[in-house]
Amino acid sequence: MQKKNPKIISLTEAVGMIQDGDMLTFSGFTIWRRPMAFIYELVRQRRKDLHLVEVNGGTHTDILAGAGAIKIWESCWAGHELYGKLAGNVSRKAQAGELLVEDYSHVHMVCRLAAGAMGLPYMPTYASMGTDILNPEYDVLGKAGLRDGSHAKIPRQKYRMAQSDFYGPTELIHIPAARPDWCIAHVQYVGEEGTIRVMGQKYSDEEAFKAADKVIVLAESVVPEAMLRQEPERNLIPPYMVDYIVELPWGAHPTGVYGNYEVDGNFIRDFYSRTRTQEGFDAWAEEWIFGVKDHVGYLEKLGIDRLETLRANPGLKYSTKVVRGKR
Amino acid sequence: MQKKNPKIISLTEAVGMIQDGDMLTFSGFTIWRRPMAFIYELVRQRRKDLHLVEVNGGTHTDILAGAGAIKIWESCWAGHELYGKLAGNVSRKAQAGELLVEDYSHVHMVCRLAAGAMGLPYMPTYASMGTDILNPEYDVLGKAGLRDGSHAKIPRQKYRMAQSDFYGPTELIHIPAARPDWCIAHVQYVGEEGTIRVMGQKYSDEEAFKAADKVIVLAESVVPEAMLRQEPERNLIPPYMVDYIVELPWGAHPTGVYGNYEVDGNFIRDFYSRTRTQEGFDAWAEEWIFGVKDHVGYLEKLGIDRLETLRANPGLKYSTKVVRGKR
Amino acid sequence: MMEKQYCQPNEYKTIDLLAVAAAREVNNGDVVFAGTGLPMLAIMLAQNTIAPKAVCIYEAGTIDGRPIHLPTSVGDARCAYQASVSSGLFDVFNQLQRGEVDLAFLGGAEIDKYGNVNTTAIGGYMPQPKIRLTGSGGNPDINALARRTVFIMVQEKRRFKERVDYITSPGWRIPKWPFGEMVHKKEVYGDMFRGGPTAVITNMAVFRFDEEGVMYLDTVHPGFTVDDVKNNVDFDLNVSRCRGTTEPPTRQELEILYQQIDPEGIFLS
Amino acid sequence: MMEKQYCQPNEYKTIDLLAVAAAREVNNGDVVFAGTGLPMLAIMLAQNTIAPKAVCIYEAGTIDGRPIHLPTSVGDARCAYQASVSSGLFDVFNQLQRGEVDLAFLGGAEIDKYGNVNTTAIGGYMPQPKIRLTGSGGNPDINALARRTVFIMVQEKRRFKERVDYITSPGWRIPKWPFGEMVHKKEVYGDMFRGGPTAVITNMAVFRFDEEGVMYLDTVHPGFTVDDVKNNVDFDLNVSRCRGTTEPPTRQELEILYQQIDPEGIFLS
Repeated sequence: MQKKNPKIISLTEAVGMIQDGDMLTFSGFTIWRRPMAFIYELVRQRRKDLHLVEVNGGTHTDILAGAGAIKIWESCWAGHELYGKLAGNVSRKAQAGELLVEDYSHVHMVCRLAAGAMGLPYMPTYASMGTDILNPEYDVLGKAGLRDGSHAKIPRQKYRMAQSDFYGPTELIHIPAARPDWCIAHVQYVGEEGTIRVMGQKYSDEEAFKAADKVIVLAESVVPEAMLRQEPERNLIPPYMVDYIVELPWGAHPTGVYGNYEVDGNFIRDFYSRTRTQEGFDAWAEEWIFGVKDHVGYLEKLGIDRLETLRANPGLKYSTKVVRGKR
Repeated sequence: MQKKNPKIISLTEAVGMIQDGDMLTFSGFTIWRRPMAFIYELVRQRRKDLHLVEVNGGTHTDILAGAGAIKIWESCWAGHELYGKLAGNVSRKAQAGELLVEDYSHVHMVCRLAAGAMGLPYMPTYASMGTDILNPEYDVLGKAGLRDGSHAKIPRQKYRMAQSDFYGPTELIHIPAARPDWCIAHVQYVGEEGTIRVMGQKYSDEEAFKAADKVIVLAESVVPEAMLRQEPERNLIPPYMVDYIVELPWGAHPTGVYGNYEVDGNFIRDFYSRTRTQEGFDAWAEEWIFGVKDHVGYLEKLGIDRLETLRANPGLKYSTKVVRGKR
Repeated sequence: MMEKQYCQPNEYKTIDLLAVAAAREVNNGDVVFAGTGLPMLAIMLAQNTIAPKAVCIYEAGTIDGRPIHLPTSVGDARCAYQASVSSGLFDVFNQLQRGEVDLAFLGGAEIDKYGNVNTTAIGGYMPQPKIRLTGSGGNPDINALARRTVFIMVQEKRRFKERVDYITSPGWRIPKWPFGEMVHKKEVYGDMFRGGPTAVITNMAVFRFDEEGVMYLDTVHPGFTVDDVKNNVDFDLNVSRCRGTTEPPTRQELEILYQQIDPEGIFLS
Repeated sequence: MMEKQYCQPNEYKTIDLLAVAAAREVNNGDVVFAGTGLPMLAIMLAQNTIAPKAVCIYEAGTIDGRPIHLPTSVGDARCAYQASVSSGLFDVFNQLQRGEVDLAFLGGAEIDKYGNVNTTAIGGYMPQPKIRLTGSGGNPDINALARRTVFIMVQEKRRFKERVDYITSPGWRIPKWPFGEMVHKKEVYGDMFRGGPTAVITNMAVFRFDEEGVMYLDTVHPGFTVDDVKNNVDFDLNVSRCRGTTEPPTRQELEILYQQIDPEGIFLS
């Protein structure tokens, strides 16, 4: 689709483009390679009524939930892995009926974004049939009256049963596409013109990027385009699929970035334990979001020693300096 | 699926496992990275009644057609690019009614293999609607009585119309999966344990590999597994999806291999011009297939100078020594 | 900017004019699908002249390559040189379906007045054709789902037909299956309708399509007459909208084509 | 081969036994999906003992990694160390659907006698649950499409229920939608039926499933009685097929777990 090359802008400007009510998806997986600086700034700019459609959630989701920024969350999982066994803020808001949670499975969510990425209205799959995920009584957006076709981003059905007899009779399901307004991603490398390279696991980034109407990328490094183009088979996304670039080292902290830095487990554990109540969340946000001026302020508060401990060993792609266990 | 690591075997042994009537698909694209040595040996071993299901055809298809080895060809295109404007043998056999040609489009064929790779009975698509590809009167396998469900690899319908109203009413088609008995591939690198890395364009290799029941890989080089595993994000296929490996430098000649060698345009042009008749094909095959003992004999007949001229420049990934144009 | 210096008819070859006319169909910033041969010359010429921001996708899986040696096929290693992404067909065709492609250059053996194109078979299809051609490739997929397509063809009466022998690639009026009634493309594609053939460029003329999707004569190449064109079309061609003569190549365009894009003489021999 | 030296109950922790019992479910050559924590210990122990050819897939997208430092999540960079392929979820889940996965280790908050598992919500679901859990993740996808699954859980009466509050992951008898009648898994999955839960390993016992897909007691861990187990199950548990005591860990297994796999004490603190 005819586009200009992506613009390199500031984080404040990037977040400024998100409207209340927009549908968002993200790069990464649970507590890995999440666009955390963007999440903090969304809270700082007090964005609300967001509609998240993501393959899975993590610390970023829980922060947005705690801040009351999410209205609808369509996904399959939220937690902090080893550092908090569930997403306390998501749970609290869901239990209070302040957050609409539409449950799918991992495969369903990947299918939703893959279908969006492929320009299809749905993907077929056999995954997670015979579960309450498909219970018609548990169609949360349907029961909330949001499946009447008046919401451009909400499908009229949560899913559909389907049959095929190409190779004998079989029954499967169709999972509706998702086409988020925005994909907000954090990656290792973006070329000056916008080519994106992701190292290590790609999670469901390709589907997230390609499903979205517009893409904002935070990059550990903006590098010469020609360097990435020397090995084009290693790149994931061409410039015309990227709208805005923000160069932001450590922008995924406290989540981890393959080859760059480790998950900051202590940070997440502290977040989890302090934010089980709304008061706790508010105090935490006061300290770590509103209490710092910007991303640099946040990094200064973390301190150089903490960051250097998290920095990945260039051979192993993860840190060898972090104390992880108890022996 | 529980499997042993792939075995490294000889080309003769590898071809010996293919049965008359088997369904085959291949790596590559038109005249690039085709498993040509395997094709020659199929002809040498006089395999017949093959059922080809491939995203597109090329010189390899035309050789098999000329040798009378193909019974059914499901694809969308066959030719020799710049070196022969159509696949003369495919055309001759098709015109004589000696070859069943089931026409799909490029997207349809990719969908067929992608669905097979994903374990789905079909993929939805909007591609090539409103064409004679979908004309029910032109359902060649159907008209030949092969869609009665008694052929495990032939779907009961060529395609199906489908509707969706997830996001307003829309009409599309379902293209049936293909699950070939074999994928025969040629790649640059295979690790000793079977990990596969493809450099440059991957064409539709991933779908071809993953759709097939069994995989035979010809490799320019079998390399230390640890070398490939140093950068796992660059690899395409894990060992448990590979059954047999044949190390065979120049095994794709006269087709080209990114980073290794150029398409041998003169060779293909000569093939094309000499094989427009069956007699011509037979004479050509006598010279280049039956007249050489094996792959080494074939390379010796080509000669070192010819091969070295085709060898790729390591910086550019293609040869700078081949005379390509007329100025 | 240098003043345009137009060439005289004896100063260029037909293929030069075809490449130049095709290049002029590219808008700056277009994402363009191009096939082997003339389409490659056209997109590269456009990128070197009026559309420096145009992006070229080759269907074998390279995106925005910047070849320093002209590729001889879309699968050529040269297509990947300084490409943004080298992936495969599934990726680029999914992008096409998603709506990323603005323009495509395509070819064909036969075309009809609605822009339906045949690259599959001449002289019947079942039980077997008189002449089997290469087949569809990605032609119908791209023609179906790109916003605009431009066909580059040879002008012969037998190729410009009332009705093609086999509709490989969908024009503006196409069969709606299962019954095959001919309808406007919109009725088949519904919400996925994005456009269709916008120009046919031959060795004699440029054709376009009217509001009903019927082909009409737009411009005639220097050295040919409207009657020449009519005599090489097998259906009743609308010539009433003819705008005159096709703009010939400029010296600058030829220099770029011959010196920069195809100095080896692969297509421009 | 060294003679097995079994540990006494006071020589190992519960988590050690869980890891060892789970590892013993792996057949050599199995393609195994594993999640964070105990499943990682189990698959690595198996690879170091009875199943050196087992291949591990982590759902975040690494295939056959050979970590030299224990990953703390399936998205961890350590999972990719010397992996065969590092791709993403779409790839590995498509492989799962295609039938590449033999075995998976899964967990859950609640399980019922048919092996249905809940990881979503406790105490109702609509309009909102009393307790919202993490949600499904890939648990139901993997449980649906792998040949065999093994659940590792905490043994508590409130977790082993006649009927779970929400069926996140499909056991042997599951609702067939749109009406929700409970049927055998075969009736829902048809030709795609490949198997289901084959074992549940808890801190007290190992359970398996009979021909009807009903859970029964297979072995009781050293130090526990059949009654202990019955008292911690909220449905009428079949104990008639109990084979006796669970094989305890060997010294060799513990050495591998503590010295090779988790020397840092991440899970084995």
